[in-house]
Amino acid sequence: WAQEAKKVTIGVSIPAADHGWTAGVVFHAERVAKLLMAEHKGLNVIVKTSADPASQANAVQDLAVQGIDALVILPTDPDQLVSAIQQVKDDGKFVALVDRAPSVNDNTIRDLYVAGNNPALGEVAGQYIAKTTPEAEVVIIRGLPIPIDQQRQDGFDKGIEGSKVKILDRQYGNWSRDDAFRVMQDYLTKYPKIDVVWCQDDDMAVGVMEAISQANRTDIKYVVGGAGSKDMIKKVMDGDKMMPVDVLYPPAMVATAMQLTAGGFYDQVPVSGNYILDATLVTKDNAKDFYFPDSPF
Amino acid sequence: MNAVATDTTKAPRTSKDWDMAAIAPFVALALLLVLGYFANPNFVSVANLTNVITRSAFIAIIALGATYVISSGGLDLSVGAMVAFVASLMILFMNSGAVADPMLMLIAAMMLALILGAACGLTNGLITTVGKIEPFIATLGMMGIYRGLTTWLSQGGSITVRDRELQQLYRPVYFGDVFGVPIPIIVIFVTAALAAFVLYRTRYGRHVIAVGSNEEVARYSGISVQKVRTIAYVIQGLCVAVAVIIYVPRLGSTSATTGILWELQAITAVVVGGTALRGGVGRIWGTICGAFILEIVGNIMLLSNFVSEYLIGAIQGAIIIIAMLVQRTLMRK
Amino acid sequence: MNAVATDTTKAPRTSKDWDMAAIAPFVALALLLVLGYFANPNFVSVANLTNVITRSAFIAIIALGATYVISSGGLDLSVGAMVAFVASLMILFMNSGAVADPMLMLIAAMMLALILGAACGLTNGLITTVGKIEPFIATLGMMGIYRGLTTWLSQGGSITVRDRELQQLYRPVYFGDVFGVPIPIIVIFVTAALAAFVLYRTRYGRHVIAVGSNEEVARYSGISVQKVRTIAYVIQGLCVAVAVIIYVPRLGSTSATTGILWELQAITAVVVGGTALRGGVGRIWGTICGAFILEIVGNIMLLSNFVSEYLIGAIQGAIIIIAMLVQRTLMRK
Amino acid sequence: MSVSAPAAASSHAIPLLEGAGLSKTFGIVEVLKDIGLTVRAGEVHAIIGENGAGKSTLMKILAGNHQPTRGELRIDGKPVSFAGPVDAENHGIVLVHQEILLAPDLTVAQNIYLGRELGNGLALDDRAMNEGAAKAIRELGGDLDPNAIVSRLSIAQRQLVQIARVLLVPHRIVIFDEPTASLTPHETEALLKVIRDIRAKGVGVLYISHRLPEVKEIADRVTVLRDGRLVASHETAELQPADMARLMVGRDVAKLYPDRQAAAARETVLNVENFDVPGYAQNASFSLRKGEILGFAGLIGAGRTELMEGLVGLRPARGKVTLRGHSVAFTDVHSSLKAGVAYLSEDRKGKGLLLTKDLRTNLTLASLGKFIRGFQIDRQREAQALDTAIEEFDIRTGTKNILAGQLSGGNQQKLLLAKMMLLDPQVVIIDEPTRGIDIGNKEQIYKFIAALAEEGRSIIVVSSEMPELIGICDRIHVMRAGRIVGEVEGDHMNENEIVQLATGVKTGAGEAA
Ligand SMILES: Nc1ncnc2c1ncn2[C@@H]1O[C@H](COP(=O)(O)OP(=O)(O)OP(=O)(O)O)[C@@H](O)[C@H]1O
Ligand SMILES: Nc1ncnc2c1ncn2[C@@H]1O[C@H](COP(=O)(O)OP(=O)(O)OP(=O)(O)O)[C@@H](O)[C@H]1O
Ligand SMILES: [Mg+2]
Ligand SMILES: [Mg+2]
Repeated sequence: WAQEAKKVTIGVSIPAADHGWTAGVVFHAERVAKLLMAEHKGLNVIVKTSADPASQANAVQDLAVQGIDALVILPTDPDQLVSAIQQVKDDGKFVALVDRAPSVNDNTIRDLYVAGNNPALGEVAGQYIAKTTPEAEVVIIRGLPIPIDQQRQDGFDKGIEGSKVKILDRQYGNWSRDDAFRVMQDYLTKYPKIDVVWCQDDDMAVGVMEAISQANRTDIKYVVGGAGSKDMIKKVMDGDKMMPVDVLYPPAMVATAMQLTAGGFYDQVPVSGNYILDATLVTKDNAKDFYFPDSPF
Repeated sequence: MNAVATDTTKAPRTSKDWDMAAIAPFVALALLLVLGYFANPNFVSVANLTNVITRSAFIAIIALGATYVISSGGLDLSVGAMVAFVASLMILFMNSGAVADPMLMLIAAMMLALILGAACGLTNGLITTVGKIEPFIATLGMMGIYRGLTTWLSQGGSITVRDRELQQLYRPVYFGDVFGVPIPIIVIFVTAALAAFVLYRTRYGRHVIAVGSNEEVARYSGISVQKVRTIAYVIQGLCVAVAVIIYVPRLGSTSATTGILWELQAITAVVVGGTALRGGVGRIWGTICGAFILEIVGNIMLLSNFVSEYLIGAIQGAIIIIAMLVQRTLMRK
Repeated sequence: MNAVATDTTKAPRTSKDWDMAAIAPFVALALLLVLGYFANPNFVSVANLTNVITRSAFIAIIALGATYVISSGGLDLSVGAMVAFVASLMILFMNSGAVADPMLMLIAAMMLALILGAACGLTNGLITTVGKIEPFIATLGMMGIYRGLTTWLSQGGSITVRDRELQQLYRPVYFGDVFGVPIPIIVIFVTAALAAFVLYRTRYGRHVIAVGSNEEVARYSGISVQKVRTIAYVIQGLCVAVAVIIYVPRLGSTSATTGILWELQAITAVVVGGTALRGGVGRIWGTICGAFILEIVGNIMLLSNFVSEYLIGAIQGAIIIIAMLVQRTLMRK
Repeated sequence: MSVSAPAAASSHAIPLLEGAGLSKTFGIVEVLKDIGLTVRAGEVHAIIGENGAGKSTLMKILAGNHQPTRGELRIDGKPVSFAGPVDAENHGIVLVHQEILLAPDLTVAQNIYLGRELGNGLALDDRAMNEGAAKAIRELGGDLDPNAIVSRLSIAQRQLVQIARVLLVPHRIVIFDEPTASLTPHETEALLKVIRDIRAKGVGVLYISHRLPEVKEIADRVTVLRDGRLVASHETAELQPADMARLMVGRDVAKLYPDRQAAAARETVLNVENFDVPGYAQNASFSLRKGEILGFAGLIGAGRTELMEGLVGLRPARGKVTLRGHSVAFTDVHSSLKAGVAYLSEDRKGKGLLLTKDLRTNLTLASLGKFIRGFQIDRQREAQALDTAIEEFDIRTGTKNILAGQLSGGNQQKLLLAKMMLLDPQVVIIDEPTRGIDIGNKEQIYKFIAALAEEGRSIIVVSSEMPELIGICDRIHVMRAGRIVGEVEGDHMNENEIVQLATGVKTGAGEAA
């Protein structure tokens, strides 16, 4: 039990809560930080959020200055943070990388990789659409022009490969409800017939649904979102026709990484390698398993 | 005799010149409408134009306030964050269930929004006038504060109107119409008419222009420069509140990202409308026109099929610059 | 007429008065250092302070250019987008393999960055001066253009230096040091010294201040206002390029979101440093101090563990306002 | 209107500069009509005329600031046209503007050398420029720190800087547009000496002033403009100031100052005791009676302006002020105006008028309350007020749709006067009421001030022109270095007495207080 009092500091660097999903990340990181510290006496977990890659690089530096033993990082943009992470790793600290992988993602830069699967998020949505409505005409609302968005797009294209699903348009909605509302309104003006909307994020789905309901258009069969916000999961659970499924991309993955990291220090289990979480398709049947009513997301 | 700080060369020759300046934004708008028609004939459909004008309401109404602040010689960069802050508090109040009757609750919430907007505006005003901090920095700081408080209130997530009934009752404020004219459009024009009346017809409006054109002259004429400027910020706050009141029923929710960059859009609308950033000139109808132009540019981009989605931002930027060049050319005639 | 001596007992105050204004930002910085010490003793460690100053390099260097633009009476909101644009092109060039030898390639890439920066600055300058569009709007439009082009270049993703060897060769430009002083810090001070020399000691610098102080007077004095302003924008572009040159080795990659809001930070640094936004005053060392203040505020927030991260933005905003109030109070003495 | 032929050429040499058939139209208003004018080497040629006669416009044409609508310029007999002021300077023609054109954020030396900085190689030689500037100012009788920031200088000091700046340009012709309007006698004297010096070097000088004795003293020839036409041109020797006045105004200006009976001992309206404006005026005590005109004399920097600004709440101040028996402490102009105390700034462009707004807006700015009906400003009543003011104050302008900044200097002063009188104040403080005003208008303004006093209002006149104070005031306080050092009344109201008090040669009763 001597190890229980062992002093360990884990730094957690995550994106600022600037939209629903990242808010979920922050929520889970904070929640688990408290849990872990209560569980292990000597453990100190410092959670820091940053708005963009440059300031996240700063935050990583600042965490290093405080003397951490391990870094758990969910990078805003992995390629831009490689150097900063590398420095920590080179100092001999334990590094757990969450969610977003840089182009070079091997043992030289991290010990542990816990990942959601961005390409899979797109792919699962694509496959679902291809299977349910094989000849659908689809409009897409993208996020912001950053790599994870691109990965989801590529995944989606892969998912519909070989089907007759036709992509009418793809525009940026900036992961914002208001922008998604605006883009959807214009899609509705532009295309007299739309079968399916894929907006790869549940926040944007809110704006999309309002725009559709305002236009009283009946041609749209359904909307596919992503990430698994409580509101959308609820809709799926309730059997909302417009929102038959959601693709999971749980913000709780950061918590998993933190638990694994702490486990490495206290439980003497060697922790390393890849833990890829599924991009589970949430349907009416399994929705209740993913419904957390008190999460902010 | 002291003309050290004044520059009269760029002053318009006679009042005639101003007319051209006032018309220029409308000409730019007309050109844009033509352009839109060629990009996609759907563009000129009533449905589309109604959509576009309706959703320009937020920026248009906020920009009306910005016209006051700017023509009095100030600047407010915090309005976008203020929208998020006021909207969050308003929804939290609606969720609190403090008033049982939905209708009364709605009215109380709107009142609250107006009071909060005025209070935020007052804070901005006092910091720049009494605190004597450059408006740019003062309101940038306040932007951080309002945005930070909103993030904290929402715990980074979103704040949603919980009561379904209340939401249904409130919805028509954005989605409803009167004789086919959507309510937000009515709100735009009523607010603008009021703003134009106050700016052009009342003593306070005259004082705003005086303070913006030469603070010292205003002071020597017995005008309280600080009071006039502070009130301009309060008006800006009230306009933000009005925008919030029609914003909240649209999605029934807000988040920490609500209103990001709206301040830049509002200022752009004001300048595109012909109000000079150095103060002393205010064009209410130009501002409204500027807000329409901004929204229409985005709309045309989306409706046209020529532009890669990656380049939309670039084309929007280019169109704004071209619109300003058209204005300048017209004004030099 | 009677010849009598002018009463000079109350000779006007001289440049001495300005000293307080020049010192104020440094006082604010000192107070902040003390505050930082209490927040976390690690704060004053050499390692931490070196880190902080090193990473303030981007904003500091960009803000030097902004000092020129602002004191000449302009404004540039496009610098953040310009960083992304120039950096993207620079990396694309490095990835093109146009030059075989890594060292030569590196030098060529840096040259290219400088040329691109100057060209972007020139574009901004010409649009505001020859096109006679308000700098606020003109550079907001250019911001959209640069950012849009970057999105297009990166096809919505990020652009990364592919050649590992080149990346390793380049790394020391950000991470290396000379006698223990990190290279970015050296770059800050060399650039600032150069900027100070040009602004305070050369004819061009004098003309920048004159143009910002009173355009008409400058014109009457035979100074080409447009040329002076345009060159100021070119200097801003060059500063952006220098910032890019030390930015790229740090992360080895850029994306369309690189440099978002840096323009506001640069302008804040300039104003916190004591340069007035109306033009006519330029404080190079104050600007550097302002950039340090901004970075240190963020650093203290991160190091102290009292503040909920939701509130960081709010506290930062509040600290900037307080810093400005401290300055104003000092200056009124 | 008799147009006498230009004075017989005393020199047969080709004139340095010649303007022939010069006309200028702004919009639809023709402000100069067919002017022919010559400047010879080594002469001072004065241009006089009423406010708005077109003097400044003519000078701006000669110096390349304006293009003539018609007509031709010739230098050494050869036709030229100037692309701009710098082009004219390259031809050796320099202009001291009526308005002050300096960069407020630069120092004295930096302004003087702006656009032609001295330097060795890359770096500027600030030492040489500071020395050069100090020397140039000294030659003009001033004493200024070359490192002083211009925005902190008084108007007179700025005027000196502006003159020094122009004289440093290599020149063949120097045009002075009312250079002495804001200068004190001492500096005026020094300037006139400088002008004589450059004349002796063969430079041609064009000189504009409303101070006719000064014109008589310095000019070799005098040309008179009226309503944009050249009405006369004479050798100075042929004219007395009274003749000049007649030619300018078109009638005799026999008596400049109105007759006034000495006001009987009436009740005190305003009483000021131990009033301090920190940094500018100390321990000022004086009182003002109903219907009285009280003068304030002093040298530049004596602190008169600041004392008055402190009084009406424009500057932080302390002391005991009683208005009609009630103790008052004004913290802003609003409260002083409400109490019926109005102050007219000496700085009409910087503090008096909104130069980029029209006449109507300017006229009613301080008294908008009177034009409110319901919630609205009654524009019709505003327009009527403007018509009345134009008539009553004889504001000369081609069109009412002009911006205040486009009025001639003197007409701006009249507009400012009209603006403040709309407030119907009981106590009127007028700072430099006739700075830059032509003689005919001066007469009107004096009459007007006297009439105000007659109506029972009390008036304070701050002025640097002693004859004016002596001509219209009942009593004069003299200030020196921020203190009231004496009071002159009745027979003691003469220049000698005032100057002695102002310079500290003699100390008066006030000092004892
Ligand atoms: N830019 C302009 N636009 C329109 N009218 C103008 C302009 N500049 C001058 N004027 C008009 O031209 C006339 C002559 O003005 P000018 O300044 O030449 O008079 P002045 O003789 O110098 O008078 P003062 O003695 O008051 O200085 C005035 O009626 C004035 O209003
Ligand atoms: N903006 C300013 N900042 C600092 N000092 C000033 C400023 N303006 C004027 N002063 C100084 O205040 C003093 C008094 O000013 P001023 O010359 O206006 O006095 P005055 O008695 O009104 O004289 P006059 O009316 O003849 O100009 C002078 O020493 C002047 O230099
Ligand atoms: Mg004149
Ligand atoms: Mg004075």
